[in-house]
Amino acid sequence: MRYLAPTTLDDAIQLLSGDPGDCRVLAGGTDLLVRLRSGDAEPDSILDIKRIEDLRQITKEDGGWLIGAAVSSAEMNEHAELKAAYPGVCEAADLIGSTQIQGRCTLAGNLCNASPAADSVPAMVAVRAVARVAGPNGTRDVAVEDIPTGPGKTSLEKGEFVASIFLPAKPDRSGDAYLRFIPRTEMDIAVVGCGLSLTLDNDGTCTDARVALGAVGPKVMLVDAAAEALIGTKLDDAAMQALSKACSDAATPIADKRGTVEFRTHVAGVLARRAAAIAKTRAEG
Amino acid sequence: MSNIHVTTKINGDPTEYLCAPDETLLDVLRDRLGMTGSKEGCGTGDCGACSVTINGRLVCSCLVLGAEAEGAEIETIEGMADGDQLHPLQQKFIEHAALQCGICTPGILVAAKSLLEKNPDPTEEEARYWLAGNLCRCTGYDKIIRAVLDTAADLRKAS
Amino acid sequence: MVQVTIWGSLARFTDDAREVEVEAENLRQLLDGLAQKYPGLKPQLDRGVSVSIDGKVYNDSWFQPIQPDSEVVLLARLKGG
Amino acid sequence: MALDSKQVLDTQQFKIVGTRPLRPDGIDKVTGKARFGADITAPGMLIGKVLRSPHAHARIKSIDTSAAEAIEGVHAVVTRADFAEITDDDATADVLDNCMAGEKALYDGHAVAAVAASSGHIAKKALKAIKIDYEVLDHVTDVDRAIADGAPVLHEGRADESVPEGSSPNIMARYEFGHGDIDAGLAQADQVIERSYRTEATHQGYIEPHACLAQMSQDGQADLWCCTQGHYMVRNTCAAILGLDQGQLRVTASEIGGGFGGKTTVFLEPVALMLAKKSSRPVKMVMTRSEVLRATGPTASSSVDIRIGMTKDGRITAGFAELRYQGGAYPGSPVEMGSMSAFAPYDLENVKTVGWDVVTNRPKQAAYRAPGAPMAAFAVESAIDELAKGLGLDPLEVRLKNAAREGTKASYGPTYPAIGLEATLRTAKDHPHWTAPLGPNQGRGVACGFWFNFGGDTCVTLNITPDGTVTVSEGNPDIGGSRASMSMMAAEELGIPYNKVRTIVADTGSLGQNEVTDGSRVTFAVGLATIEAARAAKREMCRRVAKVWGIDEDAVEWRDGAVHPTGHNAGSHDPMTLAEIAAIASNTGGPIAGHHEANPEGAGVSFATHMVDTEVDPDTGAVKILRYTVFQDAGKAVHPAYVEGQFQGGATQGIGWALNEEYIYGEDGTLQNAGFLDYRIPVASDLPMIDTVILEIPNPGHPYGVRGVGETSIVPPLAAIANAVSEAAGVRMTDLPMSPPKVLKAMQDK
Repeated sequence: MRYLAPTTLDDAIQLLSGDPGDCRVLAGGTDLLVRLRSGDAEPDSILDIKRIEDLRQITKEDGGWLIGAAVSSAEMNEHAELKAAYPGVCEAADLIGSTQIQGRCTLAGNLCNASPAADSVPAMVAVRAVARVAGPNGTRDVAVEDIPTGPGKTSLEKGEFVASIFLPAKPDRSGDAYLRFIPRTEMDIAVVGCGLSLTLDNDGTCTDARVALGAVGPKVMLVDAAAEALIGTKLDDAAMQALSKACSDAATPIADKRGTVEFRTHVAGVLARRAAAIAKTRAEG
Repeated sequence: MSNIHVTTKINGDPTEYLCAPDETLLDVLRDRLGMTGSKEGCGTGDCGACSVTINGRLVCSCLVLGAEAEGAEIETIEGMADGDQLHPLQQKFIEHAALQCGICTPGILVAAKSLLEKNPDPTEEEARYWLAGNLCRCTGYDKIIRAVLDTAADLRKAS
Repeated sequence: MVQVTIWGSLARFTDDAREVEVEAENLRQLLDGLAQKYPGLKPQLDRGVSVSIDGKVYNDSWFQPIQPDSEVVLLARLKGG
Repeated sequence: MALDSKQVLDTQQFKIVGTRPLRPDGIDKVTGKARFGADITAPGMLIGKVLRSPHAHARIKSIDTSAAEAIEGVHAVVTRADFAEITDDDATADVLDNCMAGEKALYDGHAVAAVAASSGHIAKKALKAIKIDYEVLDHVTDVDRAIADGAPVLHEGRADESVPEGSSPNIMARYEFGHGDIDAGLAQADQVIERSYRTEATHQGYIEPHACLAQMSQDGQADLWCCTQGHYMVRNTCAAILGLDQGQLRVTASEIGGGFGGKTTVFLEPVALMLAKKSSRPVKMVMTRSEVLRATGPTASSSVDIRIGMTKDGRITAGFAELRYQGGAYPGSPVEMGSMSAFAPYDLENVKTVGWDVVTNRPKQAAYRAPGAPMAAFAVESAIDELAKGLGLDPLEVRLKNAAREGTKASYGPTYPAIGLEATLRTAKDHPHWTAPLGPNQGRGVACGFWFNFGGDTCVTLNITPDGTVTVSEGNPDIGGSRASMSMMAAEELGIPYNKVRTIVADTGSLGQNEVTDGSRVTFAVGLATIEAARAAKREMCRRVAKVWGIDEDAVEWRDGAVHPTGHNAGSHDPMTLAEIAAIASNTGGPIAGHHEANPEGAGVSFATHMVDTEVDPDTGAVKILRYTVFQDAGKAVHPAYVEGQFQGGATQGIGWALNEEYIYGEDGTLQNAGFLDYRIPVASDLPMIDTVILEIPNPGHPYGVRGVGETSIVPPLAAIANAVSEAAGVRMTDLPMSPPKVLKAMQDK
C-alpha cells in the first residue's frame, strides 16, 4: 500500500486518476480507517488531501460559503460567521461522532462515505448545497443529493473526488436546522435524521422550504411533499402536522439493529416538526 | 509495502520513526515508540481511550495514520505532567477518586485538558458532552465530571 | 443428628423430603453423610454446594463445627463476578 | 473477649479506615505509566491472532493449515488437535472448548484456529490462508425458542440429573428453591399478578480488551502476563489444559482495565501458551473490541414468569418465579443465583422459584457483577411495584412492610442475621429525593436488590522492612482501588501512617492460592487476611521487644504503633516503635513478617435500595435519567470514595442494561453489534450525577465490619428504572432494554 500526500489540487487529481489500482481519498479518515482496520477496505493507495492548503479553507463565495474538503467539523463550528449563516449544517457536522471525531471528520467525507445515515447530508441537501467535484476533466458542480447513489456508493467517476462543498447564499429571513434521533445522547449513528430549511416573507408566510431525511431510505431523501406542506402557510399546527405526515409517508426505512420500520417512519415526522420549529425561529431572527 | 519515514514532535521531543502506510498513530505510539499510555479500547473511534492532540486538536489516535503526523506536534498523556509536577487535572483525578481501573483515564485526561483549554468555565452539561466520546465503565462518570469541574474552578481562581 | 434443609429440586433424591437428618459434627461429615445416605445427591455435591450454618454461608471449610441444633441449609454453590 | 463482637464493631474507632487517602497506583494511572494487559512486551515476541467461526453453529469437518504454515514469518499454527482432551473435568473441558472449538463451532466468533507470526500483518494474512470445511447447522439464540420442540440441539446428553425426563435437550439443569405453599398463599391475596419479563444479554463492557503475553521453555517452565481478575485461576486452568505443573507456570497479573466478572475465566491464555510452546518464542495476543463482544463474557439473557399475591394492605402472601436463563453454548448460566436471590429481600411465608439453565448458540456467558440477580430482581421488583400501585399503596411502604430483617427465613432457606435492607428503605423514604416534585412525562421508580458475597482462598504476606516501613503482598488483582484499602487496613492495624505501607499484587510464584477477584470478596477476605497478617507481625514484634527488655511476653502490649510495657512486673521501659524494632530485627532473630493464609467464610449478605427519576419523550420513546440515588449497606466503608464509586458504577451499568445495551443477533445467528458504536454503553452525557448514601451496618464476620459492596449495586437498577419509565410512559415495561422503539410502541399500543 502507498500513502500519498500531495500539496496541490492538480497533483492530487493526477495521482488519483493515474493510480492503476484502488486509490482512496483520505480526508478526516474517520470512516476510512475503520474500514482499513476491519479489512472492509484494502486499497492499493491512500491519497491524503489534508496537505492541500486550498482544501483547508472556509471562504466566502458569491454570498455563500465554500468549505474545503479537508476542513473538519470542529473548524466549521469554530467559524462564527459560517455558524451564524448555516447553523443547521454546522450543528449537523457537530453531531458526527465524538469531540475527537469532530476534530477530524469533514462534510465531504461524510458525503462520500455515502451512508444513508450521514448526519451532515440531509442538512446540506436542505440548504441546496453543491459538491464541487474535481477530476481529470476539470471541476463540475453536483447537487449534494446526487452524490450518493446508495449505501456506500457514489456517482463520482474514476479519478474524481469532492474538493469542496458550496453552501449557496440564502435569502433574508431564512433558517435551517438539523435534528436526528439516536438512542443515547451522543456517539450513535442517526436512526433518523432531518435537515430542513425555510424562508419566510415579512408577514411570516413560508415562501420556500426544503426538507431532507436521512436513514429512512437507501440514500438521503429530499421530500418535496414535505416542503409543499409548509410553503404558503404560516407554519401553524395544521402545516406542521401536514409536514409530519408527509415525512412519515415518504420514509421507506429498513428495520435493523438501530430501529424498526415503524419507529423510523414515525420519528421522521416528529423530527421534521421539531426541526421546522427551530428553523422558523431562526428565520424570524 | 515500504515504510514511511516521519519526522514529528511528540510532547515537545523531536521524534522520527518509520511506519507502514496503513499503520495508525496509536500503533506507532504504542508499538514503535513504547508510549503505551494511550490505550486501545476499540480501534474504531468509539471509546476515546487513545485520545491525543495533534497540533492542539483532540483526536482519536486510532483514527489517524502514523504517516499523517509528519511535521505535526503531538501531545499524549505521557507529556501531560511537567516533570514531577502533575497537571492539575491529574492531581484532581486522584483526589476525587475519579478512576477505578484506570484504563480510560489517560484518554479522559487528554480530552479534559483539551476542554479546559478551549472552555475554562464549562458547565456540567458541556463537560459531559465534550467527554461523551470517552467511555468509562467503572465510575458512572460522576467523580470524573466533578474532578474536571473542580479543576476548572481552581484554574480560574489561579489565573 | 443435624437437620439439613435441601433445595427443592434435590428432593427427588431424598424421597421428596426437604428436611433430612444426618449424623455430623462438622461440614465434612455433613457432606459425606448426605452423599452416603442419599447417593442421588452425590453428583450435585461433587459439582459443589454452599452451606449455610446458622445464617453464615460456607463454601469449603470441612472442619466448620455444626451443633445438633444448628440451622443448616444447602445452597447452590455461590458464584460471583 | 469482654465485649461481644457486635459491640466491638459498633464502637470501634478508626484512625485511617473511613478516610479518603490518595490511592497508591494513582500517579501511574494518571500519567500513562501503569502497565495494562496490552502494554507488556518481551524480546523476540511474536504476535498471535485467532481465527473465528463466521457461523452460529457448524460442524468442523476439516481444517487445513498448511498454506498458513508456509507463509514466511509464520511460526506456529494451533488448532484443537494440539490440545489433549480433558475427560475428567467437564467444567475445564468446556473452558478449553470455548478457547478453541472441537467438533463444532457453537457460536458466531467461536475460536477455531490461531497463528503466531513475526508481525500482526503476517498473522492476519495467515488466518486468511487457513481453510476450514464447515457443515453449517441450524442454530438458535433465543432462550424460549431453544427449549421449544424441534429446536436445534447443541449437545446431546449434557443435562444433569436435576432435569426431568422428556425435557428439551437444550436444558442443562433445573433448580427449585423456596418454602410454604404458593397456591394457599395466592388464595389469601386480594390481588394476584401474573406477568412475564425478558432481559437481553449484556456485556461487562470493560474498556480493556483481553490481552496476554506467554512464553514457555522446553523444560516446561512457563510465564504468562495477562489482565485477569484472578491470575491463580489462570494458572490453574492453563496448567490443566496444557498439562503443566501448576508450580512451573508463573502468572503475573498486569493492571486490569475493568472486569466486572468478565475476566474470571480464560480465553486467549491457553492458546497463547500453546503458540509459545510450538514456536519456542514469546507470543503476545490482544483481542479487538469485536472479538471481545463476539467471543467473551456476555451475561445470560432471561425470560421470567412471575406470580405474586398481595393483600389490600400490601402484605405479600405468595411469590412464585419461573426463570429461564440462556448462558450461551455451555452449561452454567447463573440461573440458580437468580432463583436464590429473586425474593431474597422479602419476608415471605410462601415462596418458590424454579430455574432452568438453557444452552443456545451464543458465546459462553461469563459472570457479570452479581451474576443472575439483576434479571430476577427486575421481574420481582417490577411485579411488586405494579401490585402496589394497582392497590394504591406506596411502593416503598409495601417494601418496608415485607422487608426481610434479622430472624427472617430467607427465600433461599437460611435465617438472616442482622441485615441492612430495612435501613436502606427507611433512609430512602426520609431522603429528599423521595418527595421531590416531578414534571410531566416524568416518573419515579424504586427497587431493592440483594447479593450474597463470599470469601474464598486468600493469602497475604506483610513484611516489615529494615527502615520500619511495610510491604503487603496480596494475590488479587486490584480492580478498583483495593491496594489503597489494604494499605489502609494494614496501617490502621499497625498504627503507622498510610503512606508507610505499600501493597503489591504478587505473582503466582510468590503466594499460595488466591480465589479470583470476584464475589465482592477482596475488601472483605483480603482485608481480613491483611489485618490478621499485621496482627501476626505485631505479635512477633512484641516477642522481640520482650526479649530486649528481658521481660515476659505477656508483660508487653502493642498500642499506637509501638510496644509498651504493661502490668505491674513489666518495669519501666520507653515504648519501642515499629521502626525501632525493625532497625534491630537482625539482632533479635532476623527479619519480621506476618502472614495469613485462610479461606474466610461468612462474608455477609448485602442489600440496596435504588431510587430513580426518568423522563420519557412521548413522541419518540427516548428515556432520560434525571436523578439517581443509591442507598446501600457497606458494613464498614474502608475508603468511602471507592465505595461510592462502586455504587455509582453498578448503578450506571444497570442503567445501560435497562435502556440501551443488548446483544442483537441476526437471522443468521451472527452478532449484529460487535462494537462500541452499536453496543451502547452509557456515555457521560446520558447521565446525571449518581448520588449515594452509604449505610454502615457492621458485618460480624470481619474484624472491622466490612461487607462486600461491589456487586449489589447492579441488582436494583433494572427494576427501579423500569418502574420509573412505566410510570412516566403510563404503560408497564416488561422487556429490556427499554430502547426507544420499544417504549414508543408500548405507548402507542396502550
